[in-house]
Amino acid sequence: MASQTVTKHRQIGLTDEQVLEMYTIMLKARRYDERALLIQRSGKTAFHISGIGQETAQVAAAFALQKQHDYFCPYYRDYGVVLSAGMTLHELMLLSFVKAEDVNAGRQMPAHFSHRKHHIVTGSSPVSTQVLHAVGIALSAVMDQEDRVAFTSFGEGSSNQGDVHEAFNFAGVFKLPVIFMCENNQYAISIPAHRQVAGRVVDRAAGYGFPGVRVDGNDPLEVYQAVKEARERAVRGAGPTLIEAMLYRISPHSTADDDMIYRTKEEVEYHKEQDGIQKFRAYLLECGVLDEELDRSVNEEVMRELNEATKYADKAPYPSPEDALKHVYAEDGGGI
Amino acid sequence: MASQTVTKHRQIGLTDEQVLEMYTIMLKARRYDERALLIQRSGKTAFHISGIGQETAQVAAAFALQKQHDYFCPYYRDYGVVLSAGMTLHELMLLSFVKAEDVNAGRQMPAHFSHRKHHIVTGSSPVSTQVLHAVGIALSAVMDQEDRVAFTSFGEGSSNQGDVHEAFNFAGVFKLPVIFMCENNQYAISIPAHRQVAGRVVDRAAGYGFPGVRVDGNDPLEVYQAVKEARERAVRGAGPTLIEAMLYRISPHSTADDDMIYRTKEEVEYHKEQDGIQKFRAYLLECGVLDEELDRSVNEEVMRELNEATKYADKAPYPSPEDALKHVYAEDGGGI
Amino acid sequence: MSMLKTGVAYKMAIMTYLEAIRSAMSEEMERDENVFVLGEDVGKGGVMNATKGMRDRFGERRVLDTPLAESAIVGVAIGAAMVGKKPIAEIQFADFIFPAANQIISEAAKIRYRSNNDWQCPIVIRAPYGATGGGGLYHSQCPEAVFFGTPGLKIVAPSSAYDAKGLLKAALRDGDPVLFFEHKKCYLYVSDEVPDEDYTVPIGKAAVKREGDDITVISYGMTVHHVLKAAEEVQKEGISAHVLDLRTLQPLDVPAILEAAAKTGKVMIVHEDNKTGGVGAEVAAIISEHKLYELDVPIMRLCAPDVPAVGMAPTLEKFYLPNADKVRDAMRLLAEM
Amino acid sequence: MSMLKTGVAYKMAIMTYLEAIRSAMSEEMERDENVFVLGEDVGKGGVMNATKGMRDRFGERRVLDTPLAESAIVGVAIGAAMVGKKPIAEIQFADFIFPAANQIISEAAKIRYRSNNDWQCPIVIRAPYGATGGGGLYHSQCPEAVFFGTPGLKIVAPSSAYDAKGLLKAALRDGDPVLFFEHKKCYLYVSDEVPDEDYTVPIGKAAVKREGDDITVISYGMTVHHVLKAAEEVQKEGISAHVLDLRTLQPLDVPAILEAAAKTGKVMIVHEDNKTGGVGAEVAAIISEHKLYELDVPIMRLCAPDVPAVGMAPTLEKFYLPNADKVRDAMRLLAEM
Ligand SMILES: Cc1ncc(C[n+]2csc(CCOP(=O)(O)OP(=O)(O)O)c2C)c(N)n1
Ligand SMILES: Cc1ncc(C[n+]2csc(CCOP(=O)(O)OP(=O)(O)O)c2C)c(N)n1
Ligand SMILES: [Mg+2]
Ligand SMILES: [Mg+2]
Repeated sequence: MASQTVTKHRQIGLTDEQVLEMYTIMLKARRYDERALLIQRSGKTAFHISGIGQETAQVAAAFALQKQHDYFCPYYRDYGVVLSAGMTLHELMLLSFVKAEDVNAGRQMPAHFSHRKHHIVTGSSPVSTQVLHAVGIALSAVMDQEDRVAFTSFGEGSSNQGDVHEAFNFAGVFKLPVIFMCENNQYAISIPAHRQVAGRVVDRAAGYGFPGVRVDGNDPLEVYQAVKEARERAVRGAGPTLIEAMLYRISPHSTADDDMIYRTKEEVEYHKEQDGIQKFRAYLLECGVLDEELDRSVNEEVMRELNEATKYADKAPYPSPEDALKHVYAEDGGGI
Repeated sequence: MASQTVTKHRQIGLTDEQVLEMYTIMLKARRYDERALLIQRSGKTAFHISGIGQETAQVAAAFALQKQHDYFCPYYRDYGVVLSAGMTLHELMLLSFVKAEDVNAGRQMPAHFSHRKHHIVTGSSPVSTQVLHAVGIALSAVMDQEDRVAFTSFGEGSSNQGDVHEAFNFAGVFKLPVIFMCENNQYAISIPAHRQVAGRVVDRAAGYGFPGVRVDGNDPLEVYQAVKEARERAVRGAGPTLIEAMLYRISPHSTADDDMIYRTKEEVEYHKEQDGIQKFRAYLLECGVLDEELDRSVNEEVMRELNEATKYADKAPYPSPEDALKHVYAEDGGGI
Repeated sequence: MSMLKTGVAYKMAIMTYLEAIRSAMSEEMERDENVFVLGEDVGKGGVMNATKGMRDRFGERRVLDTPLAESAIVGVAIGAAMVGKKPIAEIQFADFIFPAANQIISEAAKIRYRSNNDWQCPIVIRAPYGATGGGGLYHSQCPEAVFFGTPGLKIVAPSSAYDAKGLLKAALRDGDPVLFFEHKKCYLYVSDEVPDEDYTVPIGKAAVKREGDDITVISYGMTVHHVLKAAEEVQKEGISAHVLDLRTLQPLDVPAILEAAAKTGKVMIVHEDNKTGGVGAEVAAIISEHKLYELDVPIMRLCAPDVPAVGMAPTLEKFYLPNADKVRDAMRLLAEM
Repeated sequence: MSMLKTGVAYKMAIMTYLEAIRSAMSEEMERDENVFVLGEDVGKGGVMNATKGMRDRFGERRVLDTPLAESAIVGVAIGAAMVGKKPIAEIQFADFIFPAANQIISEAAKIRYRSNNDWQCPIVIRAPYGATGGGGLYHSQCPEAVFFGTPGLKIVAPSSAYDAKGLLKAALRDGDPVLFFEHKKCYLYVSDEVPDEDYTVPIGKAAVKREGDDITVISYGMTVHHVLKAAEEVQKEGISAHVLDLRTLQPLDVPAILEAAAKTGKVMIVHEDNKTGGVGAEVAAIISEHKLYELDVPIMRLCAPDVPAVGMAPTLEKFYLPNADKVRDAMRLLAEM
């Protein structure tokens, strides 16, 4: 499948199978995203928040980590992260449709991920709280002398919350195995990054005595390599790393937002052309990991899975009303 | 009074009268501090928190600012700041004794400064909240196109609160006329700075796109110059500056603390020898601003003032009990 | 449209609760140049459209887009307020007010008291709260009880456009920090007559929304509308409900509460916030302290159940939220007791 | 010392409330290696000496000095708890808990519920609260009402050494977040018998501290001692007071409250927190909902006045705080009603 010369992905330790899987998951994330929007528009779901334009960085980061071993504290656009960590389109669709079988049993908005089996930590809406949770998870890894890391991501707007600073400092003082990834998609709702962030997010790491790395978020191999190195640093006790992935939020903030109030179509179109998935596809074609036929079948398989997931979730029942009363506290008091 | 050659303080724009006044206020702060400790030990007051070792930086910083024009958001050790800004020993003693005539009318602990006339903003115990207030005051100066700055100080431990980060970023985005001064006295209660602060406080400024300057806090001329430059930057619209003044907390954290649990007598003794006031005295003697006789009379005058203040505050009445009910809200609803 | 009030003809216009809020802000900004709004995305109009068009009118300094940091929004507002500004700090959703809890509780609420009146902190914090449908756990909360009982704060929660405008103006002329809770469901669902002329609604005064003799229902915010609707329904069955809208949660209008309770001796309190520790508890406690002998039956509370917040699925949402049907059933029960 | 209890002889020792807390932590750390303490200055023993000697015994990893940042202390504890640790997050003074409000209210309280039991958050947050004399506005607060009424949290506030130890152990074996309020005045002022053997006091159960027939007084924390002292005094005048210590504030022990209230029909609630919106409001509301017909007189509340917090000057402090004399006078009033 691969070309004769040593490809870039092999040089950084990724097999052909892995890059193909990465590509497949990027597609899943993209197709899921497009579908979720349609479903929302049709009135069947209440809300969608899109990750389009960020899938490459998300999938690449997650592939540099160890599934069901490392912990993931993603944020709400991280479809690429959670799909890489082990969630299925089936599960994402149940989450979108807020049905009883959803991990959250229909309690939370779409994009509020949780999956304990896959080490995906339950998320909330108030931004950046998860950044401290990741630090706590990293602390527990050190206490138990386990070689796991905690990965957390957040937007550049959210990087301004006090919790992020407190997390950086805490992790820096104890040299904890945590990877902070800022997905800098240029906007926090309507506010462009330069009106939101003084200086550069990546430069903040130095103030806490750990490295900050800025990467092209549309280049999955660059992201992968940065996260992989960060993971290596983390497990050898050298402490946290901050990665700032430069991206662009292609969609409006959410289905409740009209982005044409604060940016132009041209600007968005320009960035659409930089699409990381298309670039990655071209790369894979070029180095022979992918050909048109394989691409077609990969795409078909993704669509099949998506269609099934959609159909199932659409028909699945809502939670029963009284379920609202369940699980405020442990049923048996916890008893640990 | 001055020597023939151009002295260092004149070079940076301080007159002989000013440096003498600075020296006098440093002495006031020191003598107040020593007295307040004695009074607490005698059982007449409940609490004292000391600024010994930090007076030089405090007084120097305040002298680079404009009284009753710029705003001061000090922290609890800033006797040197508030005395320079216009508070008297009389007022500080009333605050120590929590008497009815105290600005806070005996409501707050000692060292919780407030003096609207002198633009000293009311402070509380939860650390670092004042850092955001300073940013808000700076914002109002910009809105009103007034050439005033807001000055705020905080300990290196307190620099880790989320509010400090949010303040840095907010001030950085809008290039606000605010001066952040971290009084790094090496300890936050029992925790040494290296266990408290990842990296260096001063390096954090770069992450917000504004300058950070580390100064020897025991050198008032160096501090003065840094704050003066920061003020100039601020009023010409170039934004905030972070100054980290390197100091040492000579006293235990407060009268409730036993520092010998976590540091040695030798360490403290070593730093006592670096005393900034003594160094400044030597400098003033050397350049002829001060001589032994003048020094004696300055000291006597400080003691006279202090004795009177102590006597007065000791005898002054406590607030009457029902005063506890006053000023929860504006009496007339505010009507602004 | 016009109506006669204390002998003067006022010109009135029907407007939404949301428009009322916007017009209160705009008029106060015209009136007092120290008034300004700051918050996330307020420049584009805010995610609720509360500040729509205001940046064009007042400029981006007075309709200030802030970084995404609630403690900063409130803390900066406090600083500005202390030196003479009159900031309106917008919290995008009330669910996101908690990062600012320290600035609100430790600072805003205590500045006047701790300095013995040397300083004051006249900020207004606007926080859209409550469920609109499809908001899930974190875009639907009613956090008023967290701040209720913090002396030094005033808390307002209007149910009508008239009150929203009048109370927001009063808040902006008040010398103390006011938490202004705007029910998101009211924004577009509620419209009523609002005078063209300048007016205020005093903070601390409840309003009788309906006179009645059989039962007394006390509420605030969106549930006032459920109560009024239910009152209409039970009226047909011969049950006459007296309805009091608290409007201000802190300070509570104790005389109005006691009067309303004593009027019928049968009291029900309705709010969307969960029951335990809600504002209704204090209302019940006040009544049982001062009007026990005038109570004919136990004080009832109809509130959301004691679970963290409303679920996203429609089934969960319906189960959780008070509505006119639930209120009506409870009214019948109360009347029959 | 030994005493007979359900037929078994327990060895008992007199210890202070503070020692009881320390021994509960130490024993649980021996018992379960996942238990650890984190907070500001806990290594040296904490500013209250609650963790004194524990770093020497358990090492600095399990008695972890953190940076000065409460949101981090709680947020990090939450993260660790979610993956199997059992953190005890110490807040140096309860007055400084507010920077962590978002992590407590938005996260800890909602983790189990929002994930439909997929995740849990078994942290214990210890917060020394209340006035000791000379603490002023910010070293004396009672912030329990801020968190009360947030479903998903449990809140404990013991008054005796026995309860402090037993409840802290129960909290450390609980599957949910527990806010553990330790009254600072109790630390050294209160000593009582504590078994040498392992025991727990169940969360959610109040305790009758004194049987009586004329009046019922419900309280928690330090004021329980004022109430008991006043009860002794009025006993001499022939007034027999029934005293209930809530011990757990959330969930409240509703059956115990109702039983105590019904026993005498004359109820007074006493707490150090200010009156409006305090826990006492909910207790009064519960009684007036379920036992109205058994009440002979209005429910009384004796609490601190509605001002931001206690003043530093001794005159202000004395005026503000409930004490045995004030309780005694109120008891007489209630008995005579
Ligand atoms: C504490 C808090 N405040 C406000 C919000 C509302 N909000 C949701 S997303 C968002 C913008 C986030 O921007 P950024 O961090 O850049 O992430 P992006 O959405 O661009 O991926 C805001 C303001 C929130 N969820 N939480
Ligand atoms: C939010 C908050 N948490 C904890 C405290 C308790 N406390 C008071 S001073 C202090 C240490 C402060 O250290 P640093 O900032 O270095 O200032 P320093 O006392 O050394 O001048 C602590 C933990 C507090 N006042 N506020
Ligand atoms: Mg963004
Ligand atoms: Mg320090």
